[in-house]
Amino acid sequence: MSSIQLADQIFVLLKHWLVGRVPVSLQPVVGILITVIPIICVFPALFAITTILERKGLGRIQNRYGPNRTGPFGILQPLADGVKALTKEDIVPANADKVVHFFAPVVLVMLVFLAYAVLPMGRNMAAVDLDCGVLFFFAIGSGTEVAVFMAGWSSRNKYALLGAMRAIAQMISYEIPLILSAVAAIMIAGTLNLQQIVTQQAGYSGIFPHWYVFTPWGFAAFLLFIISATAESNRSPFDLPEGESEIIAGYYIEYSGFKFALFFLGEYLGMFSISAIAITLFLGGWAAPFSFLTWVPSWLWFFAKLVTMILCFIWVRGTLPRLRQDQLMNFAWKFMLPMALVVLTSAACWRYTEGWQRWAISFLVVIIPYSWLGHGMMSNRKLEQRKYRFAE
Amino acid sequence: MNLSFLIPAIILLVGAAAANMLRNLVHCVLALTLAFAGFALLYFGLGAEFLGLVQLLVYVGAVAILIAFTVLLTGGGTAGEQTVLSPRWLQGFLLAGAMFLLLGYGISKSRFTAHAATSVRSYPVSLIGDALITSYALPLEMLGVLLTVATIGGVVLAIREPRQASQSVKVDQ
Amino acid sequence: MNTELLGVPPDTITRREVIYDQEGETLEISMGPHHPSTHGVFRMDVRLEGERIVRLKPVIGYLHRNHEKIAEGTTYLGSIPYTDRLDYFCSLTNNWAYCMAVEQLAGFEVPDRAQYLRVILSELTRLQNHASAVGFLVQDMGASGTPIMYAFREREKILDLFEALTGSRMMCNYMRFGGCRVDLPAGWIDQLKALMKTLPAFLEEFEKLLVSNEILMARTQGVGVLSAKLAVNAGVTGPMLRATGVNYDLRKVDGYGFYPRFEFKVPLGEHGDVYDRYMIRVLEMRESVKILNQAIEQLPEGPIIDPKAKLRGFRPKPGESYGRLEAPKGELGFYLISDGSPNPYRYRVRPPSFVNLTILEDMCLGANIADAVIILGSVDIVLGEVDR
Amino acid sequence: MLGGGILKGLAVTARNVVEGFVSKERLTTVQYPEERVPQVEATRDFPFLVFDGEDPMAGLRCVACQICEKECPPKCIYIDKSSDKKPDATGKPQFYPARFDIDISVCMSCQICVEVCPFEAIKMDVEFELSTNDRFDDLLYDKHKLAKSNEYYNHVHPTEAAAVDTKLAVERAKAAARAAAAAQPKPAAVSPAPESGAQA
Repeated sequence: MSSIQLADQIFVLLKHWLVGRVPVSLQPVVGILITVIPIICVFPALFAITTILERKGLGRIQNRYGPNRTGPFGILQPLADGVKALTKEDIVPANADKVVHFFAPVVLVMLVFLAYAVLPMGRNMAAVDLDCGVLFFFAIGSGTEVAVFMAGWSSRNKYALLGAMRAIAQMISYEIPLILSAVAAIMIAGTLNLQQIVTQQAGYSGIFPHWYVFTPWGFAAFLLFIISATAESNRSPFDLPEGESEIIAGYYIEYSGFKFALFFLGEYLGMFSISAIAITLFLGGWAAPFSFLTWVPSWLWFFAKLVTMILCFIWVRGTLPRLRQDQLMNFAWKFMLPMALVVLTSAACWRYTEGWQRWAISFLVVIIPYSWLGHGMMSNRKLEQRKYRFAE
Repeated sequence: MNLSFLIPAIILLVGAAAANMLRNLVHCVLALTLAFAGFALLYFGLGAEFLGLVQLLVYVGAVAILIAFTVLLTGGGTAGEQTVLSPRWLQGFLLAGAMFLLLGYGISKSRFTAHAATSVRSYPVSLIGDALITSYALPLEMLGVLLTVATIGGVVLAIREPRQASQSVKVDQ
Repeated sequence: MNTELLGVPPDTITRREVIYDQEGETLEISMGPHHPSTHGVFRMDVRLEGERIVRLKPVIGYLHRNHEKIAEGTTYLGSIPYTDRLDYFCSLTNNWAYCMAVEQLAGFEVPDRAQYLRVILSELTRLQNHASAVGFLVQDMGASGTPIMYAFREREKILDLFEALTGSRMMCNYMRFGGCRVDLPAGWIDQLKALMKTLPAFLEEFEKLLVSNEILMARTQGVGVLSAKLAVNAGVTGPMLRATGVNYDLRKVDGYGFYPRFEFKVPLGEHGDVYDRYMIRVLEMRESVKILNQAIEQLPEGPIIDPKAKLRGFRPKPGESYGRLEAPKGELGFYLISDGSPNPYRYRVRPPSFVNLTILEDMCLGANIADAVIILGSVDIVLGEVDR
Repeated sequence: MLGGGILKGLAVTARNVVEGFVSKERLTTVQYPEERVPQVEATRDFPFLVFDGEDPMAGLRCVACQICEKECPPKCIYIDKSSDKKPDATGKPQFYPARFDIDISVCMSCQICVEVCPFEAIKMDVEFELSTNDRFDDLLYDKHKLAKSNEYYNHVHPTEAAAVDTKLAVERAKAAARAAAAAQPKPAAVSPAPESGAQA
């Protein structure tokens, strides 16, 4: 085994070695623990890094420094935040449904962690190599709505209820284009297994990879997926459920201290996992972006892509204002859903044509409905940049 | 009886019992969600991954939320505590018992039972997919049409004449 | 105000009759006074059907500080610092309006240089007020602070100028009846010229960031529509009135100060929605830059205060006066009655934010709760002025 | 096309991020306790009392005329006039403030007191780090805490102080000349005035 392969498979080998050390009867349990523990350590750590990254990034976008007082360049800020969250008083409203109020963040974080079971974080690095991994991911993801409902309802707060209603309506609506745009990739890959979807994209023509995002349908599907993912993880510009300027914090308005931190964690972990799925489906998962870079360990590529996606989310958050509830719904049902179906058609065209024609056909199949729908959306409500008259 | 059956079964039973016996309707809905999840786990235990996941996606992700919203919108969430036994508990018990007997009879007569122990193996999803769009294409399409009709019906029921919001302000001179 | 001049029939009073939905289906929430986007301690009692507003009751008074009564017990000079605190974004225009009222009462002549300084400072005030108003408006739409930080970055430069001249960034307390307090310090004009060179680039960037943004257009166009008729009847002034298409700018109508000497245009809207109000402010900023450039060119030398003006122990002869000007938020007026004593007998402020706020419910009915927030933002209120 | 405006906005923010690293124009933040912006001459926050010479209490220019107390809009100045007279910096016997307190928790930094003072005795300070542990006693400044030297005044507001000094010197020279003229017939009353006038 070459050193490149060793670096690539180091975690897998380590796990095998460790499991081999224990008695046979304990091996399944130890194997599970060794797989699970890194996941529940690495991703919260990534969450901590992301909070500081987000605050720094937003700061830079807004011409500020961002937090820079705790530790060198403020890198200890997440630690300070964590200590603060842990030591804060845990306030439960007197009228709240205490049991449900307690379980809502627990259920959320539990479900979000479950989704990590199928993510391929490197070559041979998925906790469970499930045959229908994509489906598993979406099924678990849909469960988070229950947690949101629990939080919103149990707080007995009108803002919380409004936030929960918004969140659930939004999540259910955007789940459809999310899954449909994923179906395009699944259709081309011909499998629901995430590892296999990655291996299908891991080939190269020349130095360029066969990622689905570099095809017309794949690019459109990727954009649709990312937009839906943004909505699904309640990120700006779809952060209506917590719409700070309207309903203050939405469904977690009545949470404080560590429970609030759990919600925060759940939200970010949801964002990571859905970005990871987007990477897996369209950006070649752990595959290197150029053929001459394949010597870099696969898990490094995965995390590099993940961080890039997170940075894009931060960038978008720093730029865009928020949509309104009805516009959000209109966008989901009148634009995203038809476009997802169009992309599906385009992917089918790609599947059954050859050579340059497949590029042309699938491109046209995407772009014509897009411009038509986009124009329709703008002119329907007469949205335009206006000309103004001036009085002397 | 191994753990992989016992745990889902307990979850299922506890959830179902709680859904019946809790006194707050929203709690009942949450318990029902738990029961749905128990079902999904049972399917996993039987090796029917696909079915289990669909159960999760549809029942936990959509149906449970739908019921929760129905309860909320009809005021059940704030209607106060319900009594554990409804006035018509006897009819309910009779109906449930009859249903149980019927199902039990059906299962005991079924020819699947003989093979149940050996059939625990997972089917690849592609087989299910192939089956759905080849031999079961017509039922699938019919289901689709049925759902579409149901959706349209729901929309027709739910749609209201948009109330003239802007006209509710009268500007007199 | 001559309403026929504005092309609107002279109506008398507007009465409103709101049909409320059945109580059962609605949800009443109290937005504020501790709400992040009520721009201060302002409360809206909102009754919602779903997320649609069926009733909105503005509740004010949380910041009431008895301004008018205090001014009646204070000397004419001593009221000037209090006017700073009315609309604390635009202390200089407040100063000017008050001084204008006192000057009318006492018949002081303001020297040329002081007039120019007043125009310069008032246009700078307009620039920084509009920049931050637009930034806050987009902030209310949930833009996580980016536009407001850009606006504040430029606003800081203007505030630096204020500080260099008046000693304070916001509570300037600069104008006196009869002129201004101190003359320009050395290098101030150069600083201003340098700022005027960089400001258009900022306006450009701001427009690029937001004006063509589809989300912003979707959120603002057709939202919170205010008809010209209702606006005129309710006494709405400022950018809000001009967004409805009524050409009414006191700088043109009254021609107070030296405004007739400058060439500038008044941008007018058409639809009277939030987008128009937003754009009118953006366009007015460009016009302000134009006025400033002319004023810098023309600024004469000379005294800055009328030698007749007496600040301490000032007792105007009995009479009354009303001084008004086009503050960034609308018509700001000070009504004074003097009985010959050192204190005004009656002192009354006509605050633009307060008057503009009165039609909030009319604009919000039928809108989404998220719209109420941006409609409030587009009114551009400062609670210091609303509650006084 | 739908999405064009959004891309434009994204380009603007990206540009701001990049330029924030190279241009001071963009990233205007000043890291406060370590870095400070240069003091602006006209800045004002709370008033202080100017004294001439070495002894703060003896050299106070304030003669307890109580004009500022009356004119102060929020009425935050409390003055007790002395019952006796003491010679001021020019040696002329004057009343002096037995008590001169300013409640800076009430003061709104309007500098009306400075404008109305006929004796150039009260001026605006620039010191802004004034946090204390007691919001009542520690924020009520007495005359010992308020008294600051003319040198300090010259240091914080050089242009304004120079003008004030010139004006005072002219006035004092005039006063000295008048005193000298008045003193010609009665030389007994003159003694210390010319020296301390020259000192100032």
